[in-house]
Amino acid sequence: MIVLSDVLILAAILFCISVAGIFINRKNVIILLMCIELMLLAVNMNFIAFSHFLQDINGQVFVFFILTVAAAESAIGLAILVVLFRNRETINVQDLNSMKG
Amino acid sequence: MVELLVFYFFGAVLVISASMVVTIRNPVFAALFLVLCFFSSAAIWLILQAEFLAIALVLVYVGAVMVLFLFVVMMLDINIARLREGFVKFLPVGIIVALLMLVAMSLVITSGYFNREEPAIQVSQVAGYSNTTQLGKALFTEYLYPFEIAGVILLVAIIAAISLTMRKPRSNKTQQPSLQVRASKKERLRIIKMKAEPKQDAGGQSS
Amino acid sequence: MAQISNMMLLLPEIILLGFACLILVVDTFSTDPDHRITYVLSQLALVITISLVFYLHTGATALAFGDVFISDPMSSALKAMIALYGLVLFLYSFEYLTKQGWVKGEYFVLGLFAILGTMVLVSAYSMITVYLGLELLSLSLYAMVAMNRDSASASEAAMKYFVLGALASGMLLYGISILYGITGTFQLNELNQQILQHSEQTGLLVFAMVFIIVGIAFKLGAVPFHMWVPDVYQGAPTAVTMFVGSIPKIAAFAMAMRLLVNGLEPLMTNWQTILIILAVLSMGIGNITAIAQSNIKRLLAYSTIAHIGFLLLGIIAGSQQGYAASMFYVITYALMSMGAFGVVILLSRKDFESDLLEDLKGLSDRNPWFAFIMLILMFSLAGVPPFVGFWAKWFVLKELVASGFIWVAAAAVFFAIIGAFYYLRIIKLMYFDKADETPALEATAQMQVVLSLNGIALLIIGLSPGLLMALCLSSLL
Amino acid sequence: MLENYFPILVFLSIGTAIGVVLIGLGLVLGRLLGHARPDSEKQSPYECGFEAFEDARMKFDVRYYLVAILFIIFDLEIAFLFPWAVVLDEIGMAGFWAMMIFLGVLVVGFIYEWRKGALEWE
Repeated sequence: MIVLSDVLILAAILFCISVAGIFINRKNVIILLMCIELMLLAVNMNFIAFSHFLQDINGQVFVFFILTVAAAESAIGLAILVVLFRNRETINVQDLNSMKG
Repeated sequence: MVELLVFYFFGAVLVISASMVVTIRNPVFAALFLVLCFFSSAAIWLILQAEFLAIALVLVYVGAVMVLFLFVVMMLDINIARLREGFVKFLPVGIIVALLMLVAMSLVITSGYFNREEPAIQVSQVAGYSNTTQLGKALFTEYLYPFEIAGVILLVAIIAAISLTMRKPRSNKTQQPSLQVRASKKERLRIIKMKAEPKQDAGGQSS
Repeated sequence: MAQISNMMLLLPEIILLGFACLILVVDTFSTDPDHRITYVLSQLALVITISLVFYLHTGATALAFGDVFISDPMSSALKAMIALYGLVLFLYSFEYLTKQGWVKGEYFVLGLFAILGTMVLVSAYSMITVYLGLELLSLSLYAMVAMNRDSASASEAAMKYFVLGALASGMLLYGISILYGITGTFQLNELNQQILQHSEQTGLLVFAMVFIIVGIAFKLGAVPFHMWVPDVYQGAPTAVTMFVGSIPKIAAFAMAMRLLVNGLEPLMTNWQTILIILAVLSMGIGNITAIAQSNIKRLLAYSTIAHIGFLLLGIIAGSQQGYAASMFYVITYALMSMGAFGVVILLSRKDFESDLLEDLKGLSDRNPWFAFIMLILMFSLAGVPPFVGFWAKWFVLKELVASGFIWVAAAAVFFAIIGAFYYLRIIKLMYFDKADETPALEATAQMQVVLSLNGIALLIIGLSPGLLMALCLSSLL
Repeated sequence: MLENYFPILVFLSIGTAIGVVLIGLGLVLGRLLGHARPDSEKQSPYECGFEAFEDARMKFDVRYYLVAILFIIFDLEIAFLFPWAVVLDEIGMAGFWAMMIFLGVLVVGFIYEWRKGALEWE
């Protein structure tokens, strides 16, 4: 039988990979957006695990909302990326240093 | 037992493909590995009896969101080599941060309270149980208000995406015969009266 | 008819949503390059929303829609304030956008949605509605920051804002998921009771709480989660900066109140400790870094960080009076920051943001009246008595001391004194330095009136702070 | 409940196995039987006898992105419609009208797209 903490550890690994990804890929915005998707996937995994082990449907409802919001979020993120690329011809965050202080 | 094996198998696939997403050079491959992540998560969600969401994840994320990601990767002509400059520099920091976080998180998570087996009596064992029905009932009775807000968030996404990326339709280069026929001399040719001026003396400018 | 009375509670939001949809459609049909109809309708929507909030205000607490929605005195008061500030923000924004020549209908529609998101957040009584309201607000703001598509710095700022904001949401959600795992509920009141029953699981609860606080701190822009604040403030178009600097702060205050006070009250001693660290760091780093800035928008960004530290102090105090003091602080701070950015807009010209400190040189010669308004604003931000900023700081510190955090209060006073330096430097620039060039100020009569009223309002609140404080107290007791 | 998904699991594993075997066989046999004598001329991209002018990757137009976004939004709308349709008998008028409002909000978005010309493809 699956134990709850197994799933939670899996989600935690996923969460940490995505945080590490954000650290590593500071230069590449499109992979940053993918890391954010991964992070939300980890959170959703948590909710679904709890929902199953508590036998409570509310967790799944929340996951449904998170899926909706995350899709909208990635749409907007990619829109900003397109605008940025048109202006700067780069998605390399290191090149984005017009502001200093 | 089979369940546990399947869980570990898809868990392993998930972890490996997630690490590939964050480390691979080419964004197209990263997007495809993310598809694999979503897919194996969906399998795990099935094991955890969240059937509707598992299918929704495949349909919405693999079917739509990742297509969007791929379109954007294709749309932006990205210099792959430059994107991974400094990758090695950040890698150790990233790995250390992740490991520290992971150790801390797993220590807390495995501290005892969450070491539960699956509940013995499960609602899904009742005859005629349907995950979708349960979800629908909760969503459309208790969570009507959040549901409407979700709709508004989708509307905001539409507005933002269009207002940020839409450009004015490009000037149409096709001929429009009706306009050509209707063109009159008056619109094209303007005759103006000018006073005759004496010819400039070429020698005057050489000085 | 429970449904009908529920609907009545939600009426301001419904009307606002209806108007926003209507305006969106009307805007696509209008050919006016100034989008004047859109602007006027947006203002009308906000006026109606404010009057509805007043009309429906009963002073009673009511839950609705499966208890995910709450209508209480605090939510009514904050909603009225948010809509009112929205009105002022749109006035300033329209001036700015017309000046810069890129008025867009979507700007106002997204602004309305951001206000709607804040209203949802303010009256959220479940972690689901907290999350959805927050995202509605944030998503609208990300798009607004990037709205000027030709500005490279704006799209850059939007990207940073987006990535860090999304990261913050992820953290918040992780915390919420653990809380759900322990307590099995999203309702804030049930959460409160469940935590008491699970008091032996303090370790896990604190673990979840840390993630939630990180999320809130990101949204507030408290140190060490403040990296996005200066870049976004500087890169965004000034009108949007003004937006980011006012309404979302009220939203973040409401979010902290709902999650920490309504939901996690049994863990108060734990979150107080973390918030003290955040607050002291914010006040310190914000005030010290601000001294070195040469760009007004960036300076105000660091000043915001410092003010966020002060705002947290009231919550740390952990008493009703302390929360009321924080509410007073956030309401008056938003008004001050709108005024300060209003002056930046006043000085700006087409294609010229006028956001360097040097641009303020000799303002008193160019226009004594607006130099005086800026003087009020700066004295208020610095906390010089008897201006309103002083009272805001005073109320917060008084409650902090009353709750026994004397050392924190002492640190706050110390940093406030350091902070006063850069505000006074601006005043020196305006009154004692000569301007290099003195182009006439371009401002419509409307802009001049609003900015003057903004300054005078601060002066009046400063002279009789008791009234607003009484309102804050009554909305929290 | 999970037993119902067992056929899918079997299908998946067989599918994966066949894929791995075929591709693996292809690679191995190709390596064993084929001649591989690469040189720089052979491996250079061929473009009608010229040197290649540009990258083989072509930039997509932004309209693909817009269509994909609209697809996501309406995909999610369907995802909400499905459970709604399943439980329509049990949720009463409130649930019905809630969905109508939800659809109304999205129709507003649709009108906006239409008027802005995001759906036009020349």
